[in-house]
Amino acid sequence: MKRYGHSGLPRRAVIQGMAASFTLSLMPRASAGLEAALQARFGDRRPDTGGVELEVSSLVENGNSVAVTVRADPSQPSPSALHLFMPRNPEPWGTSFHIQPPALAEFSTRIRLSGSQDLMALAEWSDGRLGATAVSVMVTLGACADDLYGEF
Amino acid sequence: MPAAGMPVPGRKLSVIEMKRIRLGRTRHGGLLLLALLASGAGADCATFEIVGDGITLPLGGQTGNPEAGRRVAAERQRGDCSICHQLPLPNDHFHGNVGPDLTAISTRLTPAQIRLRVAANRQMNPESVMPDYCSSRGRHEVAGPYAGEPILTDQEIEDVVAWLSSLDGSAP
Amino acid sequence: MSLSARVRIPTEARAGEVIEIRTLVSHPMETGFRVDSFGRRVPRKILTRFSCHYDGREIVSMDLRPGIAANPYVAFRFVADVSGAIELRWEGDEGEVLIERSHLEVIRA
Amino acid sequence: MKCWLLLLLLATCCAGADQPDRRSGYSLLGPDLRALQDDDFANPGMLWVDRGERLWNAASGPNQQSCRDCHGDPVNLRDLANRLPRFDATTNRLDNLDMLIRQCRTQRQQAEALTHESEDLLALTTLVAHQSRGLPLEVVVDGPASTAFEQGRASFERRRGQLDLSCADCHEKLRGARLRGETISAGMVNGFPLYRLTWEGLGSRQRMIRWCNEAVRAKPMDPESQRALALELYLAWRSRGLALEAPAVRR
Repeated sequence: MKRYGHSGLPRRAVIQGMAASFTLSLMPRASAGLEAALQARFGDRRPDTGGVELEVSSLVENGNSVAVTVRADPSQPSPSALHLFMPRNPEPWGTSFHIQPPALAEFSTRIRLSGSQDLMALAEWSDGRLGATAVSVMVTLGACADDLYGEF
Repeated sequence: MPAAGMPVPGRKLSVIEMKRIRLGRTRHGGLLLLALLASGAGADCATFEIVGDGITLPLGGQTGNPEAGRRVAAERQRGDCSICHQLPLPNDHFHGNVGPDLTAISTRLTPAQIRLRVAANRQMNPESVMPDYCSSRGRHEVAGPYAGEPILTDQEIEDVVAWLSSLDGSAP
Repeated sequence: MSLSARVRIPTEARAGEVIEIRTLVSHPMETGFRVDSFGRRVPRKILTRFSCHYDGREIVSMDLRPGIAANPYVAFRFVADVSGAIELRWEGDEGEVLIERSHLEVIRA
Repeated sequence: MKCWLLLLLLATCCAGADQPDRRSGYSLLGPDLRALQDDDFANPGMLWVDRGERLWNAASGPNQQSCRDCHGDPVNLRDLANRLPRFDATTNRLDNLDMLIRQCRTQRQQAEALTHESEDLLALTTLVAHQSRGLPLEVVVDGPASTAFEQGRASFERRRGQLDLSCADCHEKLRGARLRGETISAGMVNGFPLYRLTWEGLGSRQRMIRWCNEAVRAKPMDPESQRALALELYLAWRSRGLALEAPAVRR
């Protein structure tokens, strides 16, 4: 049987989300776009801190393709979905990953970032509870650049 | 190393010789230069005179506006100065280090010296990678929309000179 | 480039073993936010959904948005519990569908 | 954050310090993009290799011939891409990989021509170049190729475009310096065809030359002109000895 690497993603700086008493209003650079995107998906529900991990490089070379892994805290019951938001992108809602057993609450993908920002990952449990974490990412070259001459 | 066999305006002239040369907008005004350098024809910005290592008089008699200069310097399709230089443009996270740090340039250079370095840097140093922003002379294979056009207009250069002349290291 | 996928799916596993599926699919994921050299907005063209069926059950589905990089890469894991078909499916906003099928044989100790 | 930048810079400065003049662009990548290039599954350039394999086996033209019918396995063309462009004394001109494949397609298969930089052509060039992965670049620049080689060198050193910059200005004088956040490479071409994140796609050496020309606001070169191929020859010679990486990943 062939076994493959855990995620195939490189070793990289893993930054855990902020410590306790996390609230949206405390999020640096929380944008109106993010608020609207969260409202659209979760209504008035607001996340607690924790229950989800976001793994991403803290310094990104090119925002056109950024490796991320989102996973729920394995010590808790599995959530029904994991969500990823990029608050400063033209569209803050990045992706939602829906999970049914026997799938694990974990996925890896590559995303676009239009500039330096605080990424936000959420776990959503079937009882309606939400958990969140945020990670600050510095982007050397943003995605979505229109002007060729700015793309050196 | 300069690129071999590359015709660069002013290459064979000493700074002292250059002092006497006037660059002209018109072909008539530019005749002397053309004869000396055998460079191609092309539009140019206003007539200016290099005195010492500066250009004393504003190009085309324009008055520079520092605020407009800041915009020209920041705009990617115009000056795009921070691609090579450190500048007080806090909206751009990363600034290049190809050219000197300009955050306090006014403490080192006079407006006349800054003007020469923006407008006609290679008149002073042909091997520099910083092109002449006010000249289209001696250029090769320029893409259609830019053919015969200097990189910046007289007014834009004066605006940039005015802004750079205000930078003393105090701006964020 | 026409829609095609690279997938890495184990074909055998022990019961209870955690299996990883890795996928890469050719697609521009045109965001709809970009402007071409004539100043015209390039229309959005993206894959909108990725899913995995295992032994007839949809165990994973993912909403793909413009913030997913071109040529989308997705990897996820699940516990192998029964032998069965694995079907990976990508759906685009122009109605295009790409399906990759495989079979996982679960060996009981 | 500043610390990270410093570390990144230090890392890039130290990598390949034994050969400062000829350093693969790989040495300028951070850990994430190095890993992406090294991962033969996730490297997006491998999508083109896959597609190239399908095309390799596909019959076309009036005789329903495939590449495989003549060449067998793609691996039989190992040790080709690393030696291109090359001067053909019979036709008295330079050929690069794109042109050889295009000629094969129209003259031997008598099939519809593949257009320059089309996805199908890129797929085939990437497949063939991939076979030579790990082999050193080694082009012939003397004898009958010497005129073209000197033409390529002159082209490399000639300032062009409204911004009046030569290839040498940036990739020799300024290599290692930063344009905004981007470190200027040494202009090595051992990764091509490569997946460039800026393009979100694959490109040939000639596409990179075109991109650089646009960046200095210069007229594009006809990618099949002897002039463009002479420049490619010179670039390949500058990169001599570096291992071919196709499909590489670059920013």
